[in-house]
Amino acid sequence: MDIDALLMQSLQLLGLGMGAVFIILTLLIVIISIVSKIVPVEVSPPPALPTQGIDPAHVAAISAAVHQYRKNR
Amino acid sequence: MDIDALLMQSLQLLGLGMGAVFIILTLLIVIISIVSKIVPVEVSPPPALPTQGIDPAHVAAISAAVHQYRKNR
Amino acid sequence: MDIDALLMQSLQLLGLGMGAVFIILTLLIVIISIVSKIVPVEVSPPPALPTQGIDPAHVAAISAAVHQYRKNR
Amino acid sequence: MEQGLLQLWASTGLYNFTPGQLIMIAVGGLLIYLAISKGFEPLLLIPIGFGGILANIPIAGIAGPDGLLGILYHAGIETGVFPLLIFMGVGAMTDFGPLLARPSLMILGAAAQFGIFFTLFGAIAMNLIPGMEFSMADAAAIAIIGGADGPTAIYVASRLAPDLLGAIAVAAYSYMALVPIIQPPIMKALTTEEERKTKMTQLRKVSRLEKILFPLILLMVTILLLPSATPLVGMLCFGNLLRECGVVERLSSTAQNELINIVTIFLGLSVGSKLAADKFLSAETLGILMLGMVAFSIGTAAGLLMGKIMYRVTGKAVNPLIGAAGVSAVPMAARVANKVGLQANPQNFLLMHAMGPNVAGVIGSAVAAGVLLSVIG
Amino acid sequence: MEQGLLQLWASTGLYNFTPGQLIMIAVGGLLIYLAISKGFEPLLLIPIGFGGILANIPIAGIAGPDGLLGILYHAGIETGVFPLLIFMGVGAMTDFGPLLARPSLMILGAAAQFGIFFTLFGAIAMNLIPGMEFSMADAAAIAIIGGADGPTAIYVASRLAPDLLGAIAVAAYSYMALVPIIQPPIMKALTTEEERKTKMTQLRKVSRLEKILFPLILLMVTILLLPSATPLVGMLCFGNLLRECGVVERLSSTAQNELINIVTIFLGLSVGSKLAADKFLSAETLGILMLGMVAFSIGTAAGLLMGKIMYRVTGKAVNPLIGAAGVSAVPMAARVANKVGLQANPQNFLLMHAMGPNVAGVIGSAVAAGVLLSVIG
Amino acid sequence: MEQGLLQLWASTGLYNFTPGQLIMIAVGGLLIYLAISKGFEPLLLIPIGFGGILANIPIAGIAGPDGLLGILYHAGIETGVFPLLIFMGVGAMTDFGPLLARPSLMILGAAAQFGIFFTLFGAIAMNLIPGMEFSMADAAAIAIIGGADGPTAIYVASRLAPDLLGAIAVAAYSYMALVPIIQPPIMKALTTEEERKTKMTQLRKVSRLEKILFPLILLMVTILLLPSATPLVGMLCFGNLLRECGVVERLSSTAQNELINIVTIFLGLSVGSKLAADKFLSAETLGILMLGMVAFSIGTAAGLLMGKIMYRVTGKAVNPLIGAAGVSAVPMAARVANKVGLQANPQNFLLMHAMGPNVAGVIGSAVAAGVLLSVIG
Ligand code: NA
Ligand code: NA
Ligand code: NA
Repeated sequence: MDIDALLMQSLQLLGLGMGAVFIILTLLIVIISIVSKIVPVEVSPPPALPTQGIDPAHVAAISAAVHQYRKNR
Repeated sequence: MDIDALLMQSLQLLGLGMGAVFIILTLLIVIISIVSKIVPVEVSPPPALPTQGIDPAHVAAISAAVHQYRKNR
Repeated sequence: MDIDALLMQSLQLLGLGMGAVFIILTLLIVIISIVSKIVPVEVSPPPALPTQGIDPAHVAAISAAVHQYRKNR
Repeated sequence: MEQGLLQLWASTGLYNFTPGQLIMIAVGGLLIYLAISKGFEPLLLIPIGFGGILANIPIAGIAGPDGLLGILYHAGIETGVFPLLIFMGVGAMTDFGPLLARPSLMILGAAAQFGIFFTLFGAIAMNLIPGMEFSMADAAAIAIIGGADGPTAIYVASRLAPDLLGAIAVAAYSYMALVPIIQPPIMKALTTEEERKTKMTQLRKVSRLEKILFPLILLMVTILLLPSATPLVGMLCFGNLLRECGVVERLSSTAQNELINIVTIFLGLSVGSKLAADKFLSAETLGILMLGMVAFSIGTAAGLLMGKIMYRVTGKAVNPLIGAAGVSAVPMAARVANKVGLQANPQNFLLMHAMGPNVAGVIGSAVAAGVLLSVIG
Repeated sequence: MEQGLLQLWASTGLYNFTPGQLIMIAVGGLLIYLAISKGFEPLLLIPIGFGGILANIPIAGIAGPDGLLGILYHAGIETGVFPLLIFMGVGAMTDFGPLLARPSLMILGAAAQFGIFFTLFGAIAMNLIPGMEFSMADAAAIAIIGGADGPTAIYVASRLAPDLLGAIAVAAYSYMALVPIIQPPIMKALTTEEERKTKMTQLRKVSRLEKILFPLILLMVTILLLPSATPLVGMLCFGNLLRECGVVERLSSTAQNELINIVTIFLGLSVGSKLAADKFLSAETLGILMLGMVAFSIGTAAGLLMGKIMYRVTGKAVNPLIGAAGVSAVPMAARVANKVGLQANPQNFLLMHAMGPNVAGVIGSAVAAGVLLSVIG
Repeated sequence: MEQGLLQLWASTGLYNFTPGQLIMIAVGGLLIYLAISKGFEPLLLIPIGFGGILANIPIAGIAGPDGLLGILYHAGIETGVFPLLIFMGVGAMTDFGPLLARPSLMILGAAAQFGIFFTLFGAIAMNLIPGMEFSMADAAAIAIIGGADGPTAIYVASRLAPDLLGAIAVAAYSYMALVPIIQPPIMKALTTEEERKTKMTQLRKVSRLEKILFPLILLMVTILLLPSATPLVGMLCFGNLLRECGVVERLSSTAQNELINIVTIFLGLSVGSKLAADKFLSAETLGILMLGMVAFSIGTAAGLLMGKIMYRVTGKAVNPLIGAAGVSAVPMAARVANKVGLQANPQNFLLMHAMGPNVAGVIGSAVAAGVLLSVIG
């Protein structure tokens, strides 16, 4: 294939490719926007506890340690 | 193979299969029962410590914290 | 191949192999020794904290527990 | 330019879809929906459903010999590697303690396999219906659904009837998910209130040595009597030995976590690749779904009846409900037995008692698979 | 004995090296150096660089058909399995929440793909330079570097121009690492101070159901319009569904940790096996490096210009800087947008706003890859 | 019916067993017993032993070309992939710090390789015994047992003498497990009480940069002098670079955990598939077991003698006991050196000092493997 034909084909691909990308993403925008209106709003979960992130076992151990200490006094 | 022969063969398979399943599982029951009598009963491990399941490092840290506190008083 | 030739070849391999092992490891010793002199000595990191190896969250929890205890007295 | 647009249009899915593909994509979506919303065996049905969607995309050829799903299928299902590795993981995750504590209950796991062989007969009988055509190999692959054990079903189907694999796997996992709906009516119909109230004595403690010896004993018995079952039983035993021996913790952990997870993803996608329209949308699939249901029900009933026999023989020491757990579907069927037991008597905790027949059912259906592969395969 | 020593000498690397191999080993070392010292995408460039060294060892044949790298390449790159599994992992690691919160910004991720197609044209034009020779397939494989997405680039290159794979992968990951250097000047040149100061309103909370539906919707749209993009998009969606559905936590975790790590090691080494002197040390590689830079720059510029359009259309509700994040290079490009925004206005946190176009860019380049594979492949 | 029962009986293991298979199943059981009860390298010997059992089941064909073990063997051992991945994991798990702190001790790891080459000579000499027949390739594969390094032995045996692989792997891992029994008498016989009491000065701190450079230096030296060792050494270095570079923590962690665990399971089972009766139950296996013992002992002795030389040359700055650790068998041999040292002097902690020669021994035997593969392979 000579260079002119190749250049022409690559120009076509440019149009085709950007067209496909824009069509697909625009379609997605439309669908997502519609879906977001249909989907019911989530009830937010209860507020996180202050001990979150610490293993309950550790909390228990600490409580036990402190409790033990109190008793031993 | 005509349908009658197939039906006959599947009946045979029914007998064969259930036979094999029962023989093997029954043999297992017998062997396991014998083994359970031969195998020495395990000496039960010492009663679980209250700190079981908590990393020794944490216990150490807690002890240290409490100890430190005592000293500082 | 007759046994004598095999024995001779294995003797050669002994020399060749031990030679290769010693040459390569000796060369490594030389290069590593040189490199260790070129490479700048690392500034040693600050001394390890006594709580090293314990998750900060646990330390926080312990501190909080002890603090809480102090306050509650 | 116009020609270019035509060519473009000709390369869209819209242009190339066949109705069958659209239906199969909907089926894939349905499986995903059931898995997420209803909790139907999501670990398998999400990959299978998604694989089913991917397999029915026109042009892309994802399930073809050069597509990802085709490659995975060829490497892992055709060879049997994936189900065997899953079985190793199952072994590493299974505690045979309850079974060892009271080995006689294993007989319940044997009885429930009647569902498999009865269904085999039923599948052959279905040939009398015009339009249905099941060979002996097809019938055996379908019957194994009654084993209520996913990897066993996939392994047998991949060996005996690869074309039916998609439908068989979907039926097997769907019915396992449906155990809490399928089993209770049968359990209530076949047992009396008094039987269901039966309490069982606490299980004895099983020593570590017994647990280590069990996979080896199981393997030896299988080797001696039914070598054709040893690929399945062997990997189950290997996984369980890794678990119980206590000296290869890291291998055991990998077998029951990362490795089984990776293989589950691959296996699910591969099985999904068999949800092709031309194979799935046929009268045979309807037959498979029907026979699968029969297999589950008959297996449950057989387990229950054997439970009733044990109830009498042992002088009411065995609650017949735990017989239903003999079909396997671990641990769902054991939980169902526990739940129905609690309904009859709120103090009646059958879970651990049902786990014995439950895991015995896994062994039982692997043995049944061995018989089928040996005679037909 | 003398002959033996000669034979030994003839089996050393010293005797057998070609200059090209020495240079390539240096190139491998350079990649490793950049990865460790400068933080250039170390997860990929360390395995690629090391693979490049191993591939250029004389005699050993590690990249040959019987060597480890050759075997891995054959099993995972030629088949496309490795990049697709990586894409699944990327899907499992990606939170599409920001994109769903404001879907219109996705258009920025579309615009930035202009870099790909402009570069395709540029690569073909390069044939006018004597010594350069790029076929249409070569040009497409090079252009995809502009997608700023590693697995996509590797997947396309392995299909269209395997000989250029090494150079393309190196260019793609290097430029991704260079995003913080390449993008800011372009961003500052194309936007005004006032534009850069633009604050954006906080994103709305996205519900769990929307997140579950998104991968399915994306897959459906791709199936309908561009089936040839579905291997890539499909695995991305599958991974994301595992993440968001909430019922297969263990599969999701494996997909985004152990499995992607294992595949990353294998993929990197395999790609490195394509750093053979005769393929890499050529004028083409220089062309690839140049074109890759062009692709990144044009893509960034196109995203920014579309950002400026949105800035006007929305009445200054969109900061044009986030358009630059549309090239993907997740999450680096989004961070760069955030940083440049902060320089203009210390109260201006664009990170989450930029994540939307950023992940849209991943989808955009997978779509672009689908077009290239469909028309040329 | 009668015929059916006969056919059934003919498909049992009982009917089909050959005596050799029974013996090999007992051997597999023995390996598992030693692994669990005596702690003999359980990570390898449990999978190998179990694989050996599975391989000797009549009819099932698990080690055949279509069986699981045969497939794994073909994919991972024949290609060399499994041992090389294990070596990568070993690299990721190895801290070369002690070696770098005092590089001169590496010479001890060189000396201990004498065990390999002496055994090669011994194996060839064994041909003088009627009934023994070892080719040069066989002899080399056997000799590498003296390297006291599992993956190296498996890699070399799979290349030079696949038929002997089972026996060689079993011997290698068994003797590694027996190091605490084999080495101490030799250590005590060859050293004086005074020598054993020698304390060594504390090791200097090694900088991070030295640790990063080491795998690259090692690889370069190997490339220049012995390219045929680079598959093994290269993967060791790659794993170690992942570990030390500090920027790919997740790859390093996967290489030394999940990936090596998965490959260990597969490798063990595959090696076990070579425990077929006809290959294992032969005079050759006895010869291999004997020669392996010789190799370990001579290697230990050579390391010790070199240790004594260093003791003198350095003016008693080196305890000769650490020479025994030069055989590798990481970290067992180093622990044994430490223990024997403590017996002579309770204040004498040799562990870290012995780790240098210990890991040098890994490099040394990989180099020796390279020589063997280059000259014979
Ligand atoms: Na079952
Ligand atoms: Na992109
Ligand atoms: Na060694």
